Amino acid sequence: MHWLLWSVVIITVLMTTTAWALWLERKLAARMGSRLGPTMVGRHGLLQPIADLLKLLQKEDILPEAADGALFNLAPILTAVFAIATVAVVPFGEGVIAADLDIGVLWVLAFGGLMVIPVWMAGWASNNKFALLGGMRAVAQAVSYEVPLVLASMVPVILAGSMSMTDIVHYQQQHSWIALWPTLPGLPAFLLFLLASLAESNRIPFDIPEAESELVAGVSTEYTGMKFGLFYMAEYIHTLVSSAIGAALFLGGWSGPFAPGLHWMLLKTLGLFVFIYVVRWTLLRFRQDQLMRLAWVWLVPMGLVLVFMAAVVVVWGGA
Amino acid sequence: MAVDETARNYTHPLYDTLLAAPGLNVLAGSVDQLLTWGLKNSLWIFPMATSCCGIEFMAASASRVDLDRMGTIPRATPRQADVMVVAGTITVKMAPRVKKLWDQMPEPKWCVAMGSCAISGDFYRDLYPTVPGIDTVIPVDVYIPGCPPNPEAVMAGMLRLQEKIALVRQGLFPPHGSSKEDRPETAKMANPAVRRLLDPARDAAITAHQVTLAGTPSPDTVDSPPLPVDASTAGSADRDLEALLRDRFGVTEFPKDAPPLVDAAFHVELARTLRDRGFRQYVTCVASHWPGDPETFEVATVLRSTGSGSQLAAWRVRVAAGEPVDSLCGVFAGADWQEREQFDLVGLRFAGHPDLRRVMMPEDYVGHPLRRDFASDAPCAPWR
Amino acid sequence: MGYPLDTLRALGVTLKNLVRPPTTVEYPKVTRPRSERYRASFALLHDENNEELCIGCLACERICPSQVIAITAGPKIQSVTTGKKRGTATDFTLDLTACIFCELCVQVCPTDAIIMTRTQEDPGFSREDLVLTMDKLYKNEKDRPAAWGNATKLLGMQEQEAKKDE
Amino acid sequence: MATASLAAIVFVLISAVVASSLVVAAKLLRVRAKVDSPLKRRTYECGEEPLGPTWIQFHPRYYVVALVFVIFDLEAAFLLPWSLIVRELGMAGVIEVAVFALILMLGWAYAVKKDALKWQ
Amino acid sequence: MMQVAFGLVAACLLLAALFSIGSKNLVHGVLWLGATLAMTAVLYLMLDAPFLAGIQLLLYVGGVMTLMVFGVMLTRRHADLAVLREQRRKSRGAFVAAALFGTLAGATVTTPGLDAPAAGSATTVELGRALLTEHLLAFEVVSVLLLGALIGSVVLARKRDFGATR
Amino acid sequence: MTPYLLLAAALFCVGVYGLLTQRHGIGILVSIELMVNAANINLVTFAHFRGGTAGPALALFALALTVAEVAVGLAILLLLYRQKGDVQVDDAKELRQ
Amino acid sequence: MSAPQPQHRIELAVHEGEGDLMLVNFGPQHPSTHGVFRIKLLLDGEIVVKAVPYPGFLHRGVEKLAERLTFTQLGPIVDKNDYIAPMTNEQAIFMAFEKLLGIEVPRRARWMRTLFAELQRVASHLLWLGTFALDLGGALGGGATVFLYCFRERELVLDLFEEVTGARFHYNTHTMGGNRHDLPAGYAQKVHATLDVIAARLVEYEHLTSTNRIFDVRTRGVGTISSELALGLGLTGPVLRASGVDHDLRRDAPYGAYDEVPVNVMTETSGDCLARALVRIREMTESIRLARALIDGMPEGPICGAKAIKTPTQFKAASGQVYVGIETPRGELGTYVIAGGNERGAAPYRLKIRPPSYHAMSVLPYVLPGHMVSDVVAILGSLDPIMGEVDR
Repeated sequence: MHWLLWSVVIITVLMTTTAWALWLERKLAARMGSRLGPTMVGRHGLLQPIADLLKLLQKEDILPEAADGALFNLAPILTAVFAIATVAVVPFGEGVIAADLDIGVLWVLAFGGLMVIPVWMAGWASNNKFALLGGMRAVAQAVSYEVPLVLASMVPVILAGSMSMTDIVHYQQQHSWIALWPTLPGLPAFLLFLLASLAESNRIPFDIPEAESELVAGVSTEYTGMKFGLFYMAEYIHTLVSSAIGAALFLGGWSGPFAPGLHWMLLKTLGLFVFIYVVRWTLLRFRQDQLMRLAWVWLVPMGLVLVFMAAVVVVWGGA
Repeated sequence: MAVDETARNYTHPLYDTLLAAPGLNVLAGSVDQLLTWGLKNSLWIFPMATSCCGIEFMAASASRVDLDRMGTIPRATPRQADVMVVAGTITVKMAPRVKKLWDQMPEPKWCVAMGSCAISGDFYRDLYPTVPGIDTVIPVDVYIPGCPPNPEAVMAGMLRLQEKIALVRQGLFPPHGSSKEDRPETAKMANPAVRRLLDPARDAAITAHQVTLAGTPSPDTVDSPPLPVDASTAGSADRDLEALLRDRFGVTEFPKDAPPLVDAAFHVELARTLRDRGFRQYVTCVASHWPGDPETFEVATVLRSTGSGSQLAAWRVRVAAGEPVDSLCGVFAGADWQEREQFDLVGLRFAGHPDLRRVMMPEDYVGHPLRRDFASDAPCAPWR
Repeated sequence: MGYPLDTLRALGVTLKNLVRPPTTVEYPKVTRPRSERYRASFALLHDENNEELCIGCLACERICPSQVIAITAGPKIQSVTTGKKRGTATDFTLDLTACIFCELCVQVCPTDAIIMTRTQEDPGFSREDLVLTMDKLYKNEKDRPAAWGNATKLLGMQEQEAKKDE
Repeated sequence: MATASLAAIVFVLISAVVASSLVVAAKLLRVRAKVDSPLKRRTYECGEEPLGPTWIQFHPRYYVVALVFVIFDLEAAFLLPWSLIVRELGMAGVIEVAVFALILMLGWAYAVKKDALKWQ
Repeated sequence: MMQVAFGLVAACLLLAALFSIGSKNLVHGVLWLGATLAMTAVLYLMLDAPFLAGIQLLLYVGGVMTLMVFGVMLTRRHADLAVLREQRRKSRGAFVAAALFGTLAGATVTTPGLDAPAAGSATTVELGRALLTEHLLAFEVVSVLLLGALIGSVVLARKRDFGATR
Repeated sequence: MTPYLLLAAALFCVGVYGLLTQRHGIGILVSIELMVNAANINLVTFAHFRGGTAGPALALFALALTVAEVAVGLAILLLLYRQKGDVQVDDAKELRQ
Repeated sequence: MSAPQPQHRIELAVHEGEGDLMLVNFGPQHPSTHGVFRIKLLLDGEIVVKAVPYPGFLHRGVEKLAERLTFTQLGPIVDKNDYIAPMTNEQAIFMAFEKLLGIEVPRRARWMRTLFAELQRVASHLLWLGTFALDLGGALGGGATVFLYCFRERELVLDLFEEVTGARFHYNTHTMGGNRHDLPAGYAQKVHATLDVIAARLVEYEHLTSTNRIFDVRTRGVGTISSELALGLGLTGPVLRASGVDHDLRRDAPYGAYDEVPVNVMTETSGDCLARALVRIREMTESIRLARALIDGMPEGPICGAKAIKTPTQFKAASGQVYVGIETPRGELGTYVIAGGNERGAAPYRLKIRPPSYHAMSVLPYVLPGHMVSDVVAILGSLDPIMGEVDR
């Protein structure tokens, strides 16, 4: 039953990490803008996420009269569930995994794709135009980038000959990080994966669905209190989990010298997370049609080419 | 530990239950402290930034003062905000919207009035379009003086709000003991007559007005503005304006200190002529009301030639009250909004204007405030 | 330049700023030094003999564009020090709720009685908290550092050379 | 049923419990307004009353995006089993799959040429 | 233990299916269909077919659902989504469905040899091998089918698209 | 094995019921989805209990078919809606002619 | 990319079954309307079919106030109109009053006013760049970072103003006939130090915005305004210059010290958002150059050519009509004064302020149709509207 233990541990750690990842992001963003970020709530503002959580828990719950109540209330929960559930197949160390499914990569992709449903649900159920536009944009963007994401993640699968994340990490332990070698499908595939993950988790330059300068707050425009909190949390969980998956698929997961595997995995995850946020606080955003064009015209064929390149590498290397 | 229920518009069921249960007072106390701490330290701001103070509010969020240090995040939607910072003048056209956005914020919520305009309406306070202080519309918790308050003062105001939140939860608010009305300063205030109308009757009136306004949302029926006229035939600026006016438009007097007065019949023709002679930029038009006998209106139009040695061309036309002036919309696209504004404020009609609606004042406003016979302190507020 | 290079260049800028020291001044803990002329609130002054300088001439009340000053002129009294007759103000209110801090009242004061101070008033819980009554104004003389300007200096600055021409 | 599958299902259940527990906690802790304004539950639209319906009929072009996505997702679903046995099938497999992909890319080329994937 | 789990999943699945048919609101109906499909994925996991479960989630719940949701949004003003249904058709439908279920259930229960122990599902590797060897032709034909669907739908949906483009 | 088959049968019948009662085009598509799903459950069940790769392979192909069916079905509904302004299938019998 | 001419009446060919149009309120309270401004948008999907702007949510009646207040009192009042560039507001109104009253402004005061105006232009354009980036990049992204940088440097300029006037924002430093505050000792060094910092940082902003590909694709070809439309609508300032009209009052109708310190006018031809952005960014460099030249050549002498303000009714004009336009960061800020207000003529009879932003906003119905919702934000931001000025 150690998997049950790991499940509980992983979820707990994920939730707490998310809270302080939020803090980390605020601090990082602040420092990038010559500011200090939270300093007054607890030492270095470390208690800020707790205060936010307590505040959100107390806020009044408003259900707009024109909204579809059931879907409106269900959407944030589903968003959080799908965001958390993705992490089930991510190995954080040798055996440190909640469910070592041999279709790990597929599980990740499937849940990533599912995220579309609650987001659209939230947008539609709010009966708010900004939310609806945000929801439509979110769906269009997520489905567009799902295809490159699938194709990019197929590269490690082909190289390792397995969909299990543990196997992929093992493969990288024996050979090398896929992002490094074979460089040709490896590095571009990693970048493609990163790009598609950014888009899937709605991060700049792909944050069109919640583009607050246009759509006020996107799908979450009508949400108050903890329901909004769940969206907010899910967003960060999604980014964290995407970083973890990227680390496992392309950066060798827990493999690394000197220190225990868990440290390496967390370090790589955090590194990717910070990278995503540094990019977020640096770039402006694209327009929706430009994004879609980028995905369909460039990234999809590029993904296919990478997949076949990986296959050729495997066939020739194996022969 | 008595909580002053009058100070807030919400109940806290869990806390109330704990308080009611025997022997749980201590627990209730610590839970309350924790919850209050949470409320205090996570104040998400809904910036109701309308004017100058909004810029200083932005400066307060920027790097030098950095409101984020105390955990504030500006939210664009009222649904996720805790504090409405009213930064800037609130007009009667805007006030119902502010009230509505305030209503749309979830409890517990607070309001900070930032700067003179939000507090009292500033020097605009007794003018026709301005609300004399946002506290006549929604309850305000903290007043930050200044015009605009500097960013540090905004921070001070937010810290003061934290203080107040704690005081309210401990039942120590209002701190003065006596009610607001008894305070001697009241009598000395620049505009003491305007009180926060906390009475529910008035809130209901405002709300009812909005609900009726909201009753008929209809797609806009107004057409898009006319296509701009192609002025590509324009030549170079004519320097001999006086000769032109004298020869073609029969102007005889050229006052030293004012633009020449042209017969109203020539208004459009003159504009077109000047445009073709290089005065292609529409600068402005000014209508003025001259009561007396006979009551007249005057419109001064200013055009400009562009580029090196730019020159102004200005003239006036005068019409009797009640008569319209020909619209220049057919000559200059810019005349559209300018003439609308003059119509709205001065009450002069423009013949041939495609879209002569109010532009500054609310659609249902009656009167034209820039007429000389409109008292400069006549209040106007359709919802008042 | 393509997207990747542009992105790297932009990242270069933000990362450079990441290592620059932040410009934040931690306000309640540290107060940023203000310029000498900084004007934030008001004070009424006493002269060196501790006599109130305000003579109740209403010049500031008249010039105030925002009409926030209300003065009740008192009876003429004989000055203790100079022995001359002078006016007084029995009440002086400056309502900060509508003040625009334009410094005109300071400029027109014939006796340099009203000046501005360099620290701002605290935010209040009610409009009444922001009314500067006579007591508060005289209290500000002691509590708050004075700004550079008073009527003499301001007028001197503006009329110094102009007088020469006359 | 494999342990891993069971673990995965249980994991989803646990995450559901965690997510809903937050909502339940909020239900317990949140405040209730004493006086309710009728405007509170109106849809937010920049402070104005909402104009016209929100749930309008959307333009068909949105549908094309979803459609192309599903088709490509399906393609991926067919590629995945192959990706595990690339080594085993060798070049022949690569070519077979390449033909499969190329045929689909014809459709892609058509859609791109017709600008069907443009978001408006 | 296993039986209880199956019972729960089966109950959820059937309920969701019923709701998806019976829901008055079309959007709800489609979302209930999503729930049905998700429960089916759980069933696949219980049947040791994790690959199909994953595909079910990815394609059906993530993909087809999106498609149908979009379909709902563009075939009809979804402000009034109530699905028309006549009482007569309802009872007739119920009768036919019940009869069909009776037949099917009867056949299933009476068929011998259905209680054989599980032989174990095919792994994904085996599936891939089968697809690219035994079912190669079908595999390639699928691509043609999808091509047809793609082009057909693009043609249908883009027809009479109107201006306002850049 | 029996309970799985019974479940599939029940699901299929729900689909049939829906097919017979729904008049809205999308409702009919939903019903068809349910029926295909029931068939897929059967395929997977048999594959699980009897072994072999035919079951999952067939299920995969069924998936592909369903996707194509939904895609084209919705597109046709769309066309219908353009012509009729409605998607009540009974009213659009002329499509068959 | 669209042809450089205004997109106007788009036929509302709504076919049955082709999708409804959606009517959306954009504002009055919206993060990207730069204050309180409302646009009713008719959307086809995400494309704007029709846009109807509604200004007036900040109409505060300054022009009515001018009937009541005297010439001397109006200085601090007009500060609040264009609250991004209060210095130029004061300058504009006092220049009109001085022309009306025939008051000569000493040379030093003219140079000081010009120096302030150029510094104000830098501050104003910095704020514009920050908020424009905010529109394009969002408050939770790169836009916010650019915004923070711009505000950081804007604070430096405000510090310079505070040094002279004692106020950060609404200075009331111009007065009838000159300036109220003289430059403090050592001011030139401070100005140079500040401008050094800003000039160096401008390159950084360009890396984040104007020379970045994402900025480019978001702004190029978006919101194109032709020169004819721009002239006809009375657009001025950077918006006009971006449309290819080489017109700048500082050069073409010099006032202040501009006849002694020549100005290089920045123009672009394409008339889109990118052109407007580039014009403003280049104007910042030019203004820095001008400010340096002005502070270096600052003449000695009196700073005020009239008696300092002592009473409200000090200055009187019973008749006359005067129009004076100056080039503020947003374009031609005009003041039309008709004298003879109060019985003794101490107040204007009618004051009309011609705000460049009001004209700029009137272009919206012409350029918005055909663009996407995201572009609405970009176009609005590129016009650099200040609602205090639009509505007064």
